[in-house]
Amino acid sequence: SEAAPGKSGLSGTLTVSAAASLTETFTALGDSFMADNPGVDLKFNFGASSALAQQITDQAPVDVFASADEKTMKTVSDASDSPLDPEVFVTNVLVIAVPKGNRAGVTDLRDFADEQKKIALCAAEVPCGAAAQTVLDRAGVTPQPDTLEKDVKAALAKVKLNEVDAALVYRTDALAAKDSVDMLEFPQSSAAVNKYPIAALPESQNPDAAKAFVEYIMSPAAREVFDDAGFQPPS
Amino acid sequence: MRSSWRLPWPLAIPAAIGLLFLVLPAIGLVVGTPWTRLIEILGTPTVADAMRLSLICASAATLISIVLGVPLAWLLAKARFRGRGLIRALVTVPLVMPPVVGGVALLLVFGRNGFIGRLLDDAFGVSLPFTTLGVIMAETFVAMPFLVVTVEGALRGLDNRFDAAAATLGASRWYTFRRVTLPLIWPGVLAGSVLAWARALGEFGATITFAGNFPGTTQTMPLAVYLAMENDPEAAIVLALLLLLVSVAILAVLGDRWTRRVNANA
Amino acid sequence: MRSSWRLPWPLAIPAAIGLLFLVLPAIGLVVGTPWTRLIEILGTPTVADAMRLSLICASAATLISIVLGVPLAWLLAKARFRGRGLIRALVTVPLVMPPVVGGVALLLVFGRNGFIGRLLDDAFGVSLPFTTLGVIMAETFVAMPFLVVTVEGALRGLDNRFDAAAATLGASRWYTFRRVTLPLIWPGVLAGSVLAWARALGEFGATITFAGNFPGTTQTMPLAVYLAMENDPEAAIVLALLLLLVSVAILAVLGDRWTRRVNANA
Amino acid sequence: MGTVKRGSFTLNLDLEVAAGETVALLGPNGAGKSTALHTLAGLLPLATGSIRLGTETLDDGTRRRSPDQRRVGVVFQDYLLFPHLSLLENVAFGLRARGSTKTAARRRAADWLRRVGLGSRAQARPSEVSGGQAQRVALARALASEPDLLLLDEPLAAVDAGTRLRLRSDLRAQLRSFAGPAVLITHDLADAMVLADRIIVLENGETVQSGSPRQVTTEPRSPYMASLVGVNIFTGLARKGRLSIGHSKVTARTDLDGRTLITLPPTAAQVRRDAPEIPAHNIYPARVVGLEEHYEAVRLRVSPIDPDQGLELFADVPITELIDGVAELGARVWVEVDQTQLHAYPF
Amino acid sequence: MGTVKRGSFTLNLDLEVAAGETVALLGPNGAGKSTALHTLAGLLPLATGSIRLGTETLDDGTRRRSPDQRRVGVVFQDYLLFPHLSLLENVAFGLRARGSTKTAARRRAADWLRRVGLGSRAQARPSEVSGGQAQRVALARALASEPDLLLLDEPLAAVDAGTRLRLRSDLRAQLRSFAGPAVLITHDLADAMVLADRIIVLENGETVQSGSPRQVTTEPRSPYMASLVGVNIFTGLARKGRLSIGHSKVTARTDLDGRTLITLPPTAAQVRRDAPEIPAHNIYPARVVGLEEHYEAVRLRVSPIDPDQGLELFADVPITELIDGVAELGARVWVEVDQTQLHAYPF
Ligand SMILES: Nc1ncnc2c1ncn2[C@@H]1O[C@H](COP(=O)(O)OP(=O)(O)OP(=O)(O)O)[C@@H](O)[C@H]1O
Ligand SMILES: Nc1ncnc2c1ncn2[C@@H]1O[C@H](COP(=O)(O)OP(=O)(O)OP(=O)(O)O)[C@@H](O)[C@H]1O
Ligand code: MOO
Ligand SMILES: [Mg+2]
Ligand SMILES: [Mg+2]
Repeated sequence: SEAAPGKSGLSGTLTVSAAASLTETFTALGDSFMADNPGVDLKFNFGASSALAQQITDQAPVDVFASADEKTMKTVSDASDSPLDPEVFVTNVLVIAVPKGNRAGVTDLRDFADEQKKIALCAAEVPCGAAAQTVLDRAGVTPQPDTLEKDVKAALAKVKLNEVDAALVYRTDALAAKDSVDMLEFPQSSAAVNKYPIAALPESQNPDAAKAFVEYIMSPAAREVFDDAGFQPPS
Repeated sequence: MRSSWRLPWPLAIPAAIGLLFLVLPAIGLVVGTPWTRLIEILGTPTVADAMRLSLICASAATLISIVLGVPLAWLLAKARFRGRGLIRALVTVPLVMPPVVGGVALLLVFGRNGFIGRLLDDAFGVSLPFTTLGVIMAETFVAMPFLVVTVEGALRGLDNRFDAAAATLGASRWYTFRRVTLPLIWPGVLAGSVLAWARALGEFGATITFAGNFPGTTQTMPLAVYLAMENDPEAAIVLALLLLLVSVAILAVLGDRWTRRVNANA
Repeated sequence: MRSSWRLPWPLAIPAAIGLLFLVLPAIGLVVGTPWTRLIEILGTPTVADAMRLSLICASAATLISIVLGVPLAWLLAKARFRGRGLIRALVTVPLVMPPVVGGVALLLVFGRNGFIGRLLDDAFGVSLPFTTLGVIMAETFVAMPFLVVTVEGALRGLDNRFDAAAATLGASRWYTFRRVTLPLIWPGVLAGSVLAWARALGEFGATITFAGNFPGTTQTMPLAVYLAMENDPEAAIVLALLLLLVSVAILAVLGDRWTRRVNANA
Repeated sequence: MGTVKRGSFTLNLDLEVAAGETVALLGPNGAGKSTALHTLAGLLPLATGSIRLGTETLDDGTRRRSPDQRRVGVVFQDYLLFPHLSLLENVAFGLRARGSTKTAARRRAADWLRRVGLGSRAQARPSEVSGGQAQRVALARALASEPDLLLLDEPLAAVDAGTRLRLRSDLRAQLRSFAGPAVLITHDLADAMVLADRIIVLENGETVQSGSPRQVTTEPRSPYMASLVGVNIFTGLARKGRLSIGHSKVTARTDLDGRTLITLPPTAAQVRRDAPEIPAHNIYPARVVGLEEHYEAVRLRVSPIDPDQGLELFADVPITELIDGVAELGARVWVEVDQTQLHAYPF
Repeated sequence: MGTVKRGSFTLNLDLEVAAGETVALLGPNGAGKSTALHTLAGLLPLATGSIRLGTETLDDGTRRRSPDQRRVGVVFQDYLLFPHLSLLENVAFGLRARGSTKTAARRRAADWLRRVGLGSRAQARPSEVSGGQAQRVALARALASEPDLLLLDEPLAAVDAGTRLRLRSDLRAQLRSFAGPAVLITHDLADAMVLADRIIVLENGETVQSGSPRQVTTEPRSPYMASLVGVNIFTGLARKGRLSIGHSKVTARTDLDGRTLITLPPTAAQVRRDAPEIPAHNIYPARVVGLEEHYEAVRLRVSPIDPDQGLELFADVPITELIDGVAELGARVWVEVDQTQLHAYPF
């Protein structure tokens, strides 16, 4: 149903496809965006960045795309008739996640080379896996992982369930799970900073609202929400 | 027919192990459930939506599977033609296809750029992906093979002299199918429908890829569970349990009714 | 029995639509395949490993499913006890459970902190997660219900007076089961095995969650496909096609053999 | 035994079969014969009463021995051969189930197949043999495992005449040498006569007659049994040395007193076209209301014009004595009853 | 018709049935009777030859009409009632399939059930009725849809004696009023005599005899047929007005010349214990090698001590004339053949 225009003058349906790791922050920000723009009916489509990109290439009715990495954004941009204009709105760095209590006594990245310890990493094919590779290279460590997980959440889940002794995960994820995991930061993390880009899509049926939403995500008000979740500002 | 019912242990022991193995994990989930947060989690408005959508779509997919799948099974079981083995194997393709790939494959055909999707769009302005219809389609794609294979098995077990008897009474193949074959393979159709329905209810990969994850229109329970898993695993478990509970309850009630009916018929 | 074979259209038309619907997406994949990159993609050493592992694990899971599932089906079909409807419904729980949740549930029970996993670890030093055994277990969990439900359907369709005849000849229930019941429901067991095998072969969520993903020990084809999808969708499609091709070929060849054997037996 | 319930049908049977004895159950369709057999085999529960075999209690309404613990051999009315096994394997089944080695079982089974004339079809499936052949296999299967109690549900019904004679002799020899009790269901009087020591006639779930084959056939107690024997049966009254049937004038002398049953063989009634020269009370006009050609005679159903003047009965006219105008439906004829052939016995 | 193959079995049958005529197929188990019926019904293909019904060709080895296009009514040997339908629905099935309205079909079906004596069981399932009841339902089902060609595979085999008489008359009336041809399989000579206009005897897939019931029964052409009729059969030689059987001295006068078949009723051989006072060529010593008690007689199988001196044959000893020491296996007896009852006819 078409919502009535609010004081901002914006109206209509606005669909935002966003990386699943943004579910919590975007849901919160979406509520306040709709409060500011009562005419807009905002809908989210959360999923794996790659799947979302695939959908957009297949002309899913989406106005805004927020990806968890720049590569997927580029895929969408390449497939689009007119080029996208993505902006990075947050960044994220890796931390070591260990089960609460850290019974295996993990201290730094060198423990990832320990055969005796159960280690989870993201697979090289997904963004967090690529980042892990970079930081481990920087530290000069040849990891001995027991499993290469399909995404950060899966790796984190293994830590939470105490199935592994350590995993490399994003800071935001570790923070969100602070009840059940401990988090160790390490110096080499700056070698792999994960950037989250957002862009209004040129095929959007509601370009004004799309633009407004992107601006809102870039705004200081949003910044606060991202900070609370453990994201870092774009450098 | 026999009442003194002794359970032979070479059957009882594996049966018990099998049952335990299938049921224990669910019990594990129940044990791990954060009962204190139950009301909060289940109270989310999107949960009811997702549950409703799940039931509707799975049931619709099962219905379509029956309508298309029973005839297909019949064709595979009764028709003699070259390449039948290949066709039977092709029916299992959606089973083997990793669901996400299935979703991509569906997009390639029924998406707006797919060769059928374009036709549909041009002819009727209908677009399937990212709609509830798309969810039903993805679930049908994944669930139908279960029905087809099960019903074909039932058809093969059938004494086909009943067909012969019906034919001499002037019944066409179609009449025979409706009045003799179908009632006799009813237990098989039932089993197949249960499998298809359950599989459709749990479907995730093909659905999220082909239909997206839009609350109210395409977000089924498994998608909601997946999303919750990303953020709030405890909530995910509660949602998954809700899904299981509803499905088990429905199957238990229907199952009892159906079985009773079937026994009365046999 | 009859040779002049006219296809009644109320069956032929839905059968054709059903078949097309199941097969078209695969054709879509074939059309979308980057043939020029074929050799490069399939040449990757991990592909052969993943394929081998997939076949081994799916076959092992099917075997276990038969050994545990057929007795369970028999129990559900033949035994009269209160709560049978509920137990039958519980068997379908793994079907409905979104696979990732299934994996978590398995971890909760069989993981190193799970109540059975801990027992196994303490008693035998066996740890299931991150091992090939874990893959087989996850696949069995997901695939067995298909076998159970299908076989139960076949058992219900059976004329139980053959049981009676066998009993009067002095056959125990176990002997009757092996020599009468099992051969008579063979088509159903076959159908169930095909379903279970195919489902196990395509299993992704429960496997990666419970057993993890490590090339050579736990990375099956669907996992390889999923990860390739993240990175190189073209490669993912090629891998998926390879999986489909191998599975269809195996099912087509075996299927023909089996059907011939079964017909000769009937 | 006692009572068995099956849907709305109740069977009430008292049956005692001595070791070595063969009892034949006769009775119309639906009388409860198969029900009785299934109960003995343990496939149906007793409601009340008990079943004992030798010193063992098989069923007493509460504790029941399962069929495979009973050592009964059953030939089912619809054979119930296992469709997936060859004839040889079908016959060997019981032996194997009771622990014979494969070779021993197969050897004995092959023996049995030869005995029922199917030695050359050992490898055929039940679906590949004719109806009568299937029944012979079922017989061989039941006998092969040497049961303690033998239950036969129309074992010869579908067997052809030639084989029937041979199988019947075989079966008789088998039954004679069989130490345990045997119960046989049949619709064929000849089978019952040849094979059984005693006949029990069941109707509607109740025993209506029981006795030696000769007794049962010479003094049938129900129209069913009379038609099986092929005699006319009437109820009559004996008073002061005279026997009368209904109001009919057909009467005879007798030693009995009170209600009686009376039989008359169809050959004891002569049918003629013309009125007798000397009228007699045992000659009456009648109409032909039924007609069946048999091998050596035509069997007529004749109905008296005046019900008080004669009896409705079957009369056989030998082919050799057939005259025009008699063997026609509706024909008016004269019937003469040979009263010496009336056989009366207490009701 | 022509030839039909079934596994290694080949049926070779020339069969022409006129409209209104009923032909009975007789023959031992496995002779090919059911095979012939299934071929007529369209359930088995002809290898060579053709099947015509009236002016229509049903099968000529290449083009075949499917069973549902043939308007044949079939009663199958094992009934094949639909297990999921009530008796009423079973009988109504053919009517419904050919387009009757539900009410009309049910009314007619109820009628038919009443005719076969099962009116009160209309709502029962096939599994809830006895074997004979099931067969009666199958009969009703086949007749209810008014076929053009009627095929009956032992329609009365499991029916009890009482119902049998009634059903047989019913069936005969039905067959008489039936305009089309009918083919009936039976093992019962009485059924064939009463119901058929012509009998064809099949053995091993080949016709061994064909003719009117009287012809076939008085001059049987095979041991099977002779045993069905219940007479002894021999092959003999007629030369110069004298008939001889093998080397046996039993001979008689005849008008025939060349090889002949000869029958002798079992009642035409007398069995005595003692040697005759005046020896004759038709009296010879023999041994009792088989024995069966029947209703009114004991049937003995007697084998001559010297095969050249007499015939091995069945002899009936009436119960009333039974003497000690005769009706015993192995007894030594004297047999006298009544040569006037020898019936010879061309081979
Ligand atoms: N499963 C059942 N449920 C209800 N009633 C049944 C069932 N089976 C048989 N009956 C009824 O029980 C009665 C006895 O059946 P039974 O089979 O014992 O007859 P029978 O004497 O063997 O007859 P036949 O000579 O025709 O074989 C019949 O009236 C039949 O309809
Ligand atoms: N499906 C089959 N495959 C191979 N051979 C078969 C098949 N069915 C029947 N036969 C054989 O064909 C022959 C004729 O069988 P058919 O059923 O016609 O006999 P029948 O004359 O009806 O005997 P019965 O009086 O015992 O019913 C038999 O030797 C039988 O074993
Ligand atoms: O969508 Mo993600 O957070 O890259 O798995
Ligand atoms: Mg019976
Ligand atoms: Mg036959």
